[in-house]
Amino acid sequence: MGYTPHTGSDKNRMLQAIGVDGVESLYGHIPQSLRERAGIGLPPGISERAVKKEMGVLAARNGTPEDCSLFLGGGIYHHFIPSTVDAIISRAEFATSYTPYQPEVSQGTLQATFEYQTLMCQLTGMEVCNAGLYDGASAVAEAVLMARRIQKRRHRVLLSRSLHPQYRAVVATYLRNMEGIEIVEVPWDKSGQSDAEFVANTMDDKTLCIVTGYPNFFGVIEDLAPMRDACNAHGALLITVTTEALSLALLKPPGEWGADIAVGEGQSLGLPMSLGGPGFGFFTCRKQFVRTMPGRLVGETVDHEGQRGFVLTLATREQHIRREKATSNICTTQSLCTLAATVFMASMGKSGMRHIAEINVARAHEARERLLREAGLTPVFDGPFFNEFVLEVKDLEPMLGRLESSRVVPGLALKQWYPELAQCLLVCVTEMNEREEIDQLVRTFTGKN
Amino acid sequence: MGYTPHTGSDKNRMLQAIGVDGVESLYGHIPQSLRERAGIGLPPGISERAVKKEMGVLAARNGTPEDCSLFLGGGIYHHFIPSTVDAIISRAEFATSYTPYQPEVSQGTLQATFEYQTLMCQLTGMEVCNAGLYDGASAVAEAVLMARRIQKRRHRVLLSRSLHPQYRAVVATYLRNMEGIEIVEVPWDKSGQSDAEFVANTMDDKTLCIVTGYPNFFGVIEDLAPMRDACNAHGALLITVTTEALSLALLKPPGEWGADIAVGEGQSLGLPMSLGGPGFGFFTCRKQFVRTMPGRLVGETVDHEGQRGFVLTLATREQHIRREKATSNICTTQSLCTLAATVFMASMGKSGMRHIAEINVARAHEARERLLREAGLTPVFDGPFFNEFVLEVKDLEPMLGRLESSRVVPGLALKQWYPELAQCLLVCVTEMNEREEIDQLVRTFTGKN
Amino acid sequence: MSGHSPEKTNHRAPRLLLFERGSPGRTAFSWPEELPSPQELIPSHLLRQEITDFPELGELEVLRHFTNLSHLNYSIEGQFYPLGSCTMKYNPKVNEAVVRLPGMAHIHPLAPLPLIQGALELLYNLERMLAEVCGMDHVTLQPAAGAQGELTGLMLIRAHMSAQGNPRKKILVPDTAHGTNPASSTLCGYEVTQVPSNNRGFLETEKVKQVMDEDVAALMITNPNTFGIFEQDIQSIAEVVHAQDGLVYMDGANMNALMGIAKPGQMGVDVLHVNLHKTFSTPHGGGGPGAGPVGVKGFLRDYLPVPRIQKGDGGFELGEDHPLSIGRVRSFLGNFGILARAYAYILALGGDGLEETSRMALLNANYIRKRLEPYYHLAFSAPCMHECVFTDRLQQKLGVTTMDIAKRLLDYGFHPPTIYFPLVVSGAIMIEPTETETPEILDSFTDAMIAIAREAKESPELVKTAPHSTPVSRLDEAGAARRLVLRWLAEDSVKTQG
Amino acid sequence: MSGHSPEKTNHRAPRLLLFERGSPGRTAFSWPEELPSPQELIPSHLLRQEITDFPELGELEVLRHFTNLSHLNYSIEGQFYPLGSCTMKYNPKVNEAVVRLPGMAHIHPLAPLPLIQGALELLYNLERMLAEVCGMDHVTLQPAAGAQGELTGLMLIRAHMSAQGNPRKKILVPDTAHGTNPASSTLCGYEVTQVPSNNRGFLETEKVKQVMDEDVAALMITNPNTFGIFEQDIQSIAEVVHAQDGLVYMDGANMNALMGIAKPGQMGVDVLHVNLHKTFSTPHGGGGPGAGPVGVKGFLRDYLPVPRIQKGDGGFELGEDHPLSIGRVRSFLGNFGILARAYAYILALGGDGLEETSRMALLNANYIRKRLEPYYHLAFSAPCMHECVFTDRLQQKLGVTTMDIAKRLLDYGFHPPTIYFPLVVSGAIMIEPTETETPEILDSFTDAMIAIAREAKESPELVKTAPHSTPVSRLDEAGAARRLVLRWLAEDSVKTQG
Ligand SMILES: Cc1ncc(COP(=O)(O)O)c(C=O)c1O
Ligand SMILES: Cc1ncc(COP(=O)(O)O)c(C=O)c1O
Repeated sequence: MGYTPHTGSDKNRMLQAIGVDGVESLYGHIPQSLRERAGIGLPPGISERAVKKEMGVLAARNGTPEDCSLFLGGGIYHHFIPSTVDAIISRAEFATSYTPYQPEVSQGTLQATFEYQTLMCQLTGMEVCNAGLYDGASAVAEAVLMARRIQKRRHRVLLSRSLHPQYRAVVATYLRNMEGIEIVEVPWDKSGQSDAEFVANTMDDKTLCIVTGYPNFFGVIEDLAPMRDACNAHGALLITVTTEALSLALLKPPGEWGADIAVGEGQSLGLPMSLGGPGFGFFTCRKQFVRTMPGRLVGETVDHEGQRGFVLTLATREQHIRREKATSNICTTQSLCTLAATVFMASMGKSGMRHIAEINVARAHEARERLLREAGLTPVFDGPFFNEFVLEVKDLEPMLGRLESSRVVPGLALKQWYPELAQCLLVCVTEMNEREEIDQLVRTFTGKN
Repeated sequence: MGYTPHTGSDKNRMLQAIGVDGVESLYGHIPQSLRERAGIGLPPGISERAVKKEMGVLAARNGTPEDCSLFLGGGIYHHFIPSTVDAIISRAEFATSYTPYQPEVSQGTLQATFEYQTLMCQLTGMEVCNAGLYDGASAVAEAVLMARRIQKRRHRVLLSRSLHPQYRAVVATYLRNMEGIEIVEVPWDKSGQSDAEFVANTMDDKTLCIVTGYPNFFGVIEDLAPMRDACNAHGALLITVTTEALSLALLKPPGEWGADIAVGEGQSLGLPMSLGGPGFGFFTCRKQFVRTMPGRLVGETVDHEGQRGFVLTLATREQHIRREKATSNICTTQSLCTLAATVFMASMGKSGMRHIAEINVARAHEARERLLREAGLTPVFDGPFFNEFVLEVKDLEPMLGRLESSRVVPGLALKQWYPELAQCLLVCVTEMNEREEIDQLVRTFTGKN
Repeated sequence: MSGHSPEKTNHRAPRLLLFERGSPGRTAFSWPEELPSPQELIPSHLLRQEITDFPELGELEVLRHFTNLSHLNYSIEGQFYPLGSCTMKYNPKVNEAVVRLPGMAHIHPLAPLPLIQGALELLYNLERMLAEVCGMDHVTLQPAAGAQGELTGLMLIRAHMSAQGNPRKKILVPDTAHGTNPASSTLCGYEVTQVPSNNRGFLETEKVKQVMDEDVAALMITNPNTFGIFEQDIQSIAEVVHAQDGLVYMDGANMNALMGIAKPGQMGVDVLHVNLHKTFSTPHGGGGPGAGPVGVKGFLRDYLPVPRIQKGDGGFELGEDHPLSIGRVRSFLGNFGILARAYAYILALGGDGLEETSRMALLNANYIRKRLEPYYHLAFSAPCMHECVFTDRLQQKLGVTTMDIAKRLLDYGFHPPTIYFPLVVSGAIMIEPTETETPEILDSFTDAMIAIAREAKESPELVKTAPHSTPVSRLDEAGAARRLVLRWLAEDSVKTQG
Repeated sequence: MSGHSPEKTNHRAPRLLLFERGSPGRTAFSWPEELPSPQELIPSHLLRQEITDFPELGELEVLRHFTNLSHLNYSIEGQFYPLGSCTMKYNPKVNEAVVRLPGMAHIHPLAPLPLIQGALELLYNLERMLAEVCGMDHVTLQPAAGAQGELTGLMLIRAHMSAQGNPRKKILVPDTAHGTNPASSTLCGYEVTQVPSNNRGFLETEKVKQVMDEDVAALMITNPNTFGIFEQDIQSIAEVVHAQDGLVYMDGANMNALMGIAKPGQMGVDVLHVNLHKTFSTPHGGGGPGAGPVGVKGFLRDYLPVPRIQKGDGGFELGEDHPLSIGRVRSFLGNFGILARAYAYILALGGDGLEETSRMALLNANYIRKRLEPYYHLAFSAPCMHECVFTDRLQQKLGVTTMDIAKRLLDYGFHPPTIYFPLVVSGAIMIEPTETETPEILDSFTDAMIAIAREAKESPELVKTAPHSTPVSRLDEAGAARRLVLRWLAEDSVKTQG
């Protein structure tokens, strides 16, 4: 393949116009020592057909929900995506446009982003939302950094240990180079929620924020009241992190709990799993913090004729204007993914969002019930949950080993992140796991137990 | 699913405006006896997800070139389709627009169709091309009917027996109700071409046309000179029929042979096999016949400001104006398919079209050579061919029976259409049959012979 | 768009044809493979030279060309398309997705039966579904569009008549019929006798009685007819026809009005076709592909085209052995890709959903009818089904015609209704909203129509010179037919230099 | 578009927001399933009420809404996009097709390794390919965009420095750098020292020498820099930095100029990132998703983010056990869908194709540079690589600014170049055509630029009031920042009645 349109005579004409006699002359000023060693040791190009074939071969080596029964969540979820989503995001006018710096010819992206901001505010119950960040994990890191900007003199961060382990890892990476920040992990209680007593006891005036999953990594729905109280008592900020954004269609939204910043991963809202990316990080907060927010913001305005229009706004926070003083280094983010979420939410609508969330709750609860009752597995937490739950399984590891070739993946082994939960499995059940799959899941364990 | 947007209160508001109290009142004038038995005995609607699943289940019961080695042609070919094609034809602006009766808001379809007409003229070497017909088979029928309109007093049609059997069947169906038309089949000679002597002897002043495949159903490239001569001698029209349109990128085009009408199937030009439809019939002829042509035509014109524009033209031939006197009954045809072909040809371009045709020739010849040499199969015809050829295979039927579960389909058994070729197989090799597949094909026979 | 004068804006590149773009030797295609020269394999007198003037473009050039062309089109996914008789409803996206599955798109019609069982099952089921919706006994899916369905249906009738000893000579066609009806009749070797509708917009039994005789093979009736009116006499008309051993063909293009409301099979209809690209939501594609399945009563079964899709012991089969069959009307098995979309549509909606579809189609049409009645002359006062027909009688007095109204609608961002059809209504404006439109859209469309009615009074010139805001202004159609430029030729080219 | 005055055309519906469409209770979604009430399963104090004001639309409404929005966008598949520093090249369609294969799109990152071997192989190969193109030893694909790549790279440097005993304090950043460079430096806990380029458009060794000291962790250099000029002193600059045990970070956003022409790894670069959404053709998506892989020299390997993709005996593995690693910068394995597109791109082009890519990028930029030089002030006379920078110096004298020129270009159907960047050039106009554009396009673009230069002399008002032909005219950006309406609220709505 080649994507350069130049014919031999095109090249000649252009070289002549430029006044040089070969393309090489255009970079003759680059040191010869570099030029002569620049050859790329890769095979020659191949046809479009061969590209398709090669990619097909790789794709065939991966397992998908079409040929496997997956009960995997843990931050990436297999959800229904209406056909409208891909129809819109694959439109070249959206997919191949640049960041909307020229608003006159970018109203499509700008209006859709404004709608995205609104939808996420509605979903989270928060006041403002930015145009999106890379992923849920970096959104948490940005949230903590923002909390720090707001409360410069504080340095402790209370981080729920039940927050997604990879998110905690990213936060640690981002904060490592910030001087003086201390991270304190909040343990869980037997319900699987963050330990309220620990929070109450640990929170102090040095604490800049508390960060909790909502639902947390174990699928457990946190009761945010104790954390909000503790924050109020000490002036710290409450940051919620939602990896399963669909849950917010049913759960009391962070804004109603009084969250100061609510972030999370948006993949559930219309993006395929795609090995974990691209999705997007959503970032919402109280309006009073808007000037310290990271990322882009779209605002409504009017044109010279008074017509409604949209523009990127508050750019003075951003790197291209403020450089080393910017609120974040973010530039390109995940615009097409937030568009997907916008189309998704518009397609599901008010009742659809809730209905699909309810299906998740119903199926997950039914599956858990059956696994306890029929397969005799042991519950680990007794707190309320959305579509994921943790069970203890005797001889988990050998069992998973046996299943490796069976194309049934009953859940996520927690040992890698939580040695204390070595025999535990995080099981996720969504609307895409049909009844027969759940039967199969149960059989997987009854056959063994 | 439901695609009606009406809410309960929408309905009430509308009913109120209309002044009736229920939707039923709108059809209360239909006899009760009809209304009460109109219930549709079909299952209730299902979700989008369930539709996808159900269709996926059916799709999985079909064999595709991804999981089978197919050496099948016979009028439908598995060819490479550049990704540009689906990208364009799935654009809603093309896919969901109506027939371009309002040219001011249909310039996209109109210009593309004008381009299609031009491309097909270039490919066939003919002077004019219509906007497309249903398929190759009905295009032949329309061609014969047009020849009849041109030569009202003649009644014999010479039809090559090596023309696609289904096309001959459709012609027979269309002509059956035309009074006095007589079809004479032209046999083939040992080269697999139409028997020139038979043609010379049979052609007479009652003959309105001769219809031949080019290449014919056996893949053999007809030498059209004898037929042209015979036509000239008796004033009959030469009609060529191409089922493998890609071959025209390499073969001397019908126009150069002096064809009067050249028709065929366009599926090869950018359409998936799709169980044989939708593709499209192309229809080209000499300009002098344009007013007797069936189907739509797009012409270039100007608007009130002198800007170039395109419109449907010569509509006075068509059913919506001429009704029972129209040149054809055709209305909706295969517009999106001709668009696909237009994008295909534009993407392949002058050199690409030829190159891909050459790959077909090379692979087919190599495969035939190997089947003769390595597998000892017997050639049936010695005429030149494009990408299909006929071989005789001992014990063909039991062999095909054995292969049924092997996912190798070595070709098409000719017995169903040609009892005289009961042991013969029509093998098609395109650019999509990779070397390994051809190896497999050869092994299929060497393992047996 | 903000307002602007031409001198400020007319700087965009002129619209070029494919052939006026690109550069000699350029190509979007590359497939590295060493090949023997074709001359070694095929005698050179059978080979061609290069294809003169064929496009030579890069991949991005190709895409841009067609993407920009697409922007010149009106489409259902962009706007409301109130074309009467065309049923321009929403074409569900999920259908587009599922027909692109490899197991739908990449299957060969001549593959051994075990490799196409899924496809045959789909077709088999679809036949049953359509038969159920229409109240017919059997269905063939072979016809590629409505007109081919008509032809097929008439051939079935002819075959039946011939088997009775006489194919007969005539088809009765009401004056409201679509042009394809008489055209198909001719193509099937019949003469057409036109039957007038009455001034209330439907066909009276009496009128049929007057022309029905033993030369008449069939009556071809559209129901609801193209006025959008239900043929209320249809049952007694059918009796009249049947009494003389004639058959009743129903053009089911307007089936969108009837699903779950009345079944043609119960009205005395012997043969009908439906247009899947209308009622069953497959996209119109700028003029196809569509599909025109034909349904028949049991006594016509043996004449149906071959192959027939049959359920055998080992799975689905293609039955060729039907000696009375009219034969094939199309190659292979019809427009499978379209049939599969229709199947997905019916699956999604189910029986209840189809009924709701027709009900809402009626509701929308009647709402428009009511809103426009004070401003435009209604051709008939009879209740309408899925569409309604107005005329320009009121506006004609002001010098404004249906054509002007149609073009002016474009300025309001709306595609015009079907105009000047049915032919029997002078200056017809035929509006079919379909069920997939919201009342809000109907309101804005009717608001625009009402505004135009006002403009016709207050500033008729504005209407008569419309459209003012389309990519091109009114086109010289007469000139097109006179000059007859049907293809690009290098010598006419405006190709840019370079 | 034909010319027309506003009164004739301004009849189209106003642009509504999602929230201003639809009707209470309407829905595009249906999934018939009987469910227990959630209250039975989850305590009600954890449940919400309905989502106030959330959209309630039909499926066609949703599609129309976004389809029509899309028409308000400029895009690479519609037109030429000469944005400097953005590398808006063609995004191949085949890449879009292959990433939608179920085995690419529907795979779970936490699935057992046997179920993601194809994906891991792809990533493993892609790392090797990018390393080869850039002359680096190892690559991580985790960063989600260029800026995250920068941060990752700086963290690697910091980790290395810390391991040597001192993280150091400063990053040297040339004044031509993209804003993300200093911003990332801060985020990594460093201070930024800006280093001026010389008046020939590049960084001199001498200048670096003056500021290089043992507090400097690294120099962050962009090559070619944002003037489109190759940093000719880079090797000696690297020596200066290395001499003080500092490291050299290269911002590889402009790698499109260098493939097969010069390898950063041979210039003394220790760490670099590349933007797959620029050089490697993944679509920009209106602002992402992209990917910003980071390449390093061998001595930095141990610091790379975990997990590392490794080849083990049983297949590909995810290595977590790297104690010196900086950890994770992103969840899971990066923007896989983007990485897969870039992989397909590299496969298609191969080594030779990548080299030709850069060569043609240079040819196109130099051609534009040459054609515009007589009409616009060229910021630097040094030879340019893949982009060139002009200024508005000549037009300023006529009262016409870069902003005016940019907006006027819109009237000619062209997206403006990047403007007012690099910041150090007053009124910068930065043009990057990329290699996928034809000379014909470059001609029409430069013709437009030349015409505007003429207009600036002859009718400056026309230029200063542009654009005149866009969906909206110049927008009140100051007002937007003042009023700060960042979301729709019911009380501000212009919702149509009904
Ligand atoms: C009433 C009626 N009959 C027949 C037809 C012909 O159908 P098709 O265009 O599918 O051939 C149409 C379509 O326009 C129609 O409206
Ligand atoms: C030179 C340069 N560096 C860095 C970046 C930042 O890359 P990204 O937008 O992918 O974060 C850009 C992109 O605009 C750039 O042009």
